[in-house]
Amino acid sequence: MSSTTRIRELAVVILILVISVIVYIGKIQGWNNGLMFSPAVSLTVVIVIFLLLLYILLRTLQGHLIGRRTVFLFVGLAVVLPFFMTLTLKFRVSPEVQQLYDALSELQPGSKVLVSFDYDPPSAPELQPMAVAFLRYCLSHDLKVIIIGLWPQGPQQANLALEDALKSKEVAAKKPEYGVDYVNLGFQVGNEFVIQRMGTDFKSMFPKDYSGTVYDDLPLVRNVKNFSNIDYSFNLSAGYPGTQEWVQVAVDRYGLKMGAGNTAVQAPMMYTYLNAGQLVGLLGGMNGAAEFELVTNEIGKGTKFMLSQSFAHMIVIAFIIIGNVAYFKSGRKKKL
Amino acid sequence: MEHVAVWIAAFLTLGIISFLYKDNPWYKLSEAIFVGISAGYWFVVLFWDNIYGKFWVGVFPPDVVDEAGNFVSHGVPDYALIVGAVLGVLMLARLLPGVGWISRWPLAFIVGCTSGLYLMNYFSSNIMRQVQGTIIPLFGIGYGASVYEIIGNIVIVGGTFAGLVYFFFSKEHRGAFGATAKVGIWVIMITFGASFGYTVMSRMSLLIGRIDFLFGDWLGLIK
Amino acid sequence: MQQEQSIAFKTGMLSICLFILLGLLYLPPESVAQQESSVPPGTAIPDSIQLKPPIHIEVKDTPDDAGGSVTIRWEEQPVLENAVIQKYRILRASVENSVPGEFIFVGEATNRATVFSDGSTDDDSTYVYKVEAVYELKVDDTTVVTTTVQSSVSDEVSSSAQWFNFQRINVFVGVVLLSFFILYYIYQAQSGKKLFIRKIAGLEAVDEAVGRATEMGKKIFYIPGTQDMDNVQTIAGVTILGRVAEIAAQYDTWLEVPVSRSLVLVTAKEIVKEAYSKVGRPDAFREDQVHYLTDDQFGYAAGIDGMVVRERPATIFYMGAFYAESLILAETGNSIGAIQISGTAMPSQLPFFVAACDYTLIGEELFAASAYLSREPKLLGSLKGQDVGKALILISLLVGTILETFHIWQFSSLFKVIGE
Amino acid sequence: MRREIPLLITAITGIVFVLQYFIPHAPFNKMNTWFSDWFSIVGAFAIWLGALNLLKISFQKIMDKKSDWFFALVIIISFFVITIIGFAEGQGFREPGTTFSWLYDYVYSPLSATMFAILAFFVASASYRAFRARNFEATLLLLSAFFVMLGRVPVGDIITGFLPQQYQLSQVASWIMTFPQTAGQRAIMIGIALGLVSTSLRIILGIERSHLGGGD
Repeated sequence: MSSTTRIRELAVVILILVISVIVYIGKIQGWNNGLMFSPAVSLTVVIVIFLLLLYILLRTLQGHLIGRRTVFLFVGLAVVLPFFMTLTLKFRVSPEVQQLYDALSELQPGSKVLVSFDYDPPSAPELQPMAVAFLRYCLSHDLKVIIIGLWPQGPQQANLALEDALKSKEVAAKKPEYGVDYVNLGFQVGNEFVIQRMGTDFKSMFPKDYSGTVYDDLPLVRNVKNFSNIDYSFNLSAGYPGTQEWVQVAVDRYGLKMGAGNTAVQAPMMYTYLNAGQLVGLLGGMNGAAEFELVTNEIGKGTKFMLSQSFAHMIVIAFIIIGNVAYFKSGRKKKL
Repeated sequence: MEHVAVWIAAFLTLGIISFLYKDNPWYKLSEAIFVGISAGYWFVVLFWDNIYGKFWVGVFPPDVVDEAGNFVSHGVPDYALIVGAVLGVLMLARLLPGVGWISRWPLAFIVGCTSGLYLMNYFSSNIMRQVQGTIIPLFGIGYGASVYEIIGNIVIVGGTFAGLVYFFFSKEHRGAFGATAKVGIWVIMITFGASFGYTVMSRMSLLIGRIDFLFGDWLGLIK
Repeated sequence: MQQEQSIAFKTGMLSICLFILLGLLYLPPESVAQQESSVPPGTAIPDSIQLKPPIHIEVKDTPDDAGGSVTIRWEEQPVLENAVIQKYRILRASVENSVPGEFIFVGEATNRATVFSDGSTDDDSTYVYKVEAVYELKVDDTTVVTTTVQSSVSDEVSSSAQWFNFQRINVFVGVVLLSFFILYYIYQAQSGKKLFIRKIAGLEAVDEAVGRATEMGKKIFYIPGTQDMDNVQTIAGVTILGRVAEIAAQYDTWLEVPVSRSLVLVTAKEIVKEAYSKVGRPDAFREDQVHYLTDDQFGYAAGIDGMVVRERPATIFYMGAFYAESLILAETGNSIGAIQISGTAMPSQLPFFVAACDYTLIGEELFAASAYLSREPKLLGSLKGQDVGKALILISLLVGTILETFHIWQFSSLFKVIGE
Repeated sequence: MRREIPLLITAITGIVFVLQYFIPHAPFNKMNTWFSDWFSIVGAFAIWLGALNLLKISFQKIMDKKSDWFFALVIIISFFVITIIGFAEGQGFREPGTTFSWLYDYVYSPLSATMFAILAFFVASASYRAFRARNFEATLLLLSAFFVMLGRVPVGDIITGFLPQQYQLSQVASWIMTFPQTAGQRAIMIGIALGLVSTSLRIILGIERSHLGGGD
């Protein structure tokens, strides 16, 4: 590598850091209150990106292929810029989200809902909005929430979600009480074995809750022996152990009624369980969260991020088209 | 401290992102920290949750106390857990020359457990229940299905059928059988497409989450 | 004969007596239904509201379980105009131990429920139950009072454990059938019968891929998934590793196996070592050929990424269980132009392997791969057995769909897994 | 003996897990509990092997002064930092406010989240370079991905806003997900399950034993 490139790269890194420091100081000092494009600027940005893509397409037609880094750059732009735009988009609720909502609204006040948090912070962007919306709905409709986690970090995520849910006006009006209206039983090791043993006895798996209170001292769960005392359950899952294990053990062995919120990666597989009636309702990825927010009338992060999501999808599709144009142009031979 | 924390997080985040440009020392540093920290993280978590929380507390249970902290009774130790610990220690025999073969015992135990569990779980949930779910009245119960549903039902039954035919290994894919297998791979390709679309969705959401951190929590540019 | 009758008579009389005795003990003299109300002083419950106790209380041992549980059922209550049922409370008394008439609260059910299972019984005791309906009464527009009505005492019941779960008899038959076919064909194959296995594209290419690495004088990477030995896909992965290692040893090509689980490390090392001895080159095996990176998914992916970019292997195999890291691995491998052969039974990761790798084993093909590569009778036989299972499923689908479409018989109930 | 005992252990544990599916009665319900506890404990011991291996390799790199020896040192240091802190802080190491949880929140969490997030870039680049309408199958894959990606975000319905509601992209995406996608997933799922069941059976019966090292 030539030394000039190295110097140039170093300069860019330093520049980025310097700008970051300035902006950060701005945040602390208070003169940086966030950035917001006016609708006109937003529209201009969209048009400029579109024109750039068109230019890339033209270049491709002339036989000049773009590299990975150009693709990376566009993905970055497509995700970052919409954060500052003032555009709102309408969307529709899909049947599986509606099914989850219907199942919830059929529950009588006082029904016990088991929520298993089986994810960690890396998947939080997708699952946290679901968790918040779901807890908010339960707590504001007198459904009793029992939280557990099969991932070590799950109960922590649950506490964060509870914090958010309790801030909502509807929930605050109900003044939910810990131990009576909701409990967090914490994490237990053992993956699907935990589910299996909960089928006979919850208490043996969760002798104490997250903060160390003994199981029998929690009025909500004192008389909850096993899955037969649960009216509905909801599993937030980012992998193994997750919805598949819950379906295999809790649903198919113990007849638990269950809905799921999954990362979009896992969601397609869950449609088979949905179709076979093993799952009642499914939220898939961030747009599942956004749809659930829509159907429960409470705007949250899911809805907020939908614009970036839309742009990102468009960019990916644009590059698939460009890639295929290049492929056909080159007589279907060239391997990029 | 809060400022240091958010800066460290941002520094490491950017370090990983810098790999997109090319492999570089910043990335290598972040990577090395990640490898070390993550190995150590699981090491600690498994120690406290499994070895201490499960084994130690199980064999030497604390006394049962009431809410005021008064002694109620001694905990009931579960000596069966010792077998688990013995198996675990045997696992470490791998480190000693000469007796390494003994670590096959715990391995055999683990493989046996999961084989037995998987056999039943997959048979009941992913075979029996799925077959049950696929056998449906094509025209609905009482012939009441709409055209949309009828087409959908036919696609589900036909698609599953053809897809399974593709996975036949002991028969050459020729003639009508081959044609069905061909339809099967088409259905599987549509599935992969949908799966791909969903994965794109998922990954973009995660990136959005990181951007929200960088421009929101760190730089405060997002309102 | 005579004697049997007399025993029956005696037992009958005895139980009637016992029953009467119990009735005297447990039925409070006032009435069958008691009204206990938490009415604030000064408000009277209007006479117009006639609250009815839950009726037809049925208790029985919860079937097909490990004991310790009793199921209580009751009939749905009629809807009243000014009274709404809030919930049901379930009360229990032990026949042997408790003070007569003392019922303890064991749990509650929501207002539309008609069943509750009490999972805290002792198999050695006998119990009786009462169901208490909790009503919310609307006295006038502003006052709402809560009152309860109890049912009569149920029959006696005790819980017990069963030796066979009859709800799962169909699963039992299914497992036995499938196992029989698999074992039968393994036996057939081992006794020398030739079994046909169709071509699997990805596996035809293994030799070629190893050969290319040899020509280029570069490494081969083998990634046996990111899951532990308890995952059957990992086992399939390390089985295939054995074959690949043999070929690599023959060609004298450097095979490197970075793993993310300690148990996989142990197993893979053994397998590679064994493969090298098998082809007569035990000296060529080096301990650090198989090495551990980290248990963490992305720590592992990052580590492999770095290795791939720096060492530029000619061929990369991915065989086993993968999650999100599949794409990072396959795309990085693709970018350095390595030949990539992948196989996984993770449906969500397959699209990326299909797109970014040269050959991909889809789902069940991964399990078939070890049979195909080794041509071992036991593996070929079980593959054939699986196919018979598949054939049965296909026939069931056809027959079942026809029967159900024309409402002849609900065939799918044969495959029902739990009683609902 | 070296081979027989492991095979026997596998067979017994496997058969117990199969039987406990059908037999709710003791001692089978209890065995299940034991085995699952032992399982977690063995797993926790096993990570010692991995950690020691990682340390050994990193030490070797430093000793041999390989080019990346500095980063190997970083691996060792970060491993020890988090481990020592984790052990020193006792059982409550995960509670908010501990140094361990600080490391988790500000070092481990951002690193793993970002590793996850850069997949977004790779997914785009993989789409650009690998998703080609090479043949009919690949074209089907592309089209289905196309409809699902557009139909699952608001943009899809905006583009097809001129069509009647039931033909708009969100509906098309829903249709693909509910019907052909489900059928394909199900076929794959049943196939995989058959493979798993037969592999498990072979393992339990000792027919498949390569996981114990070596062929036969």
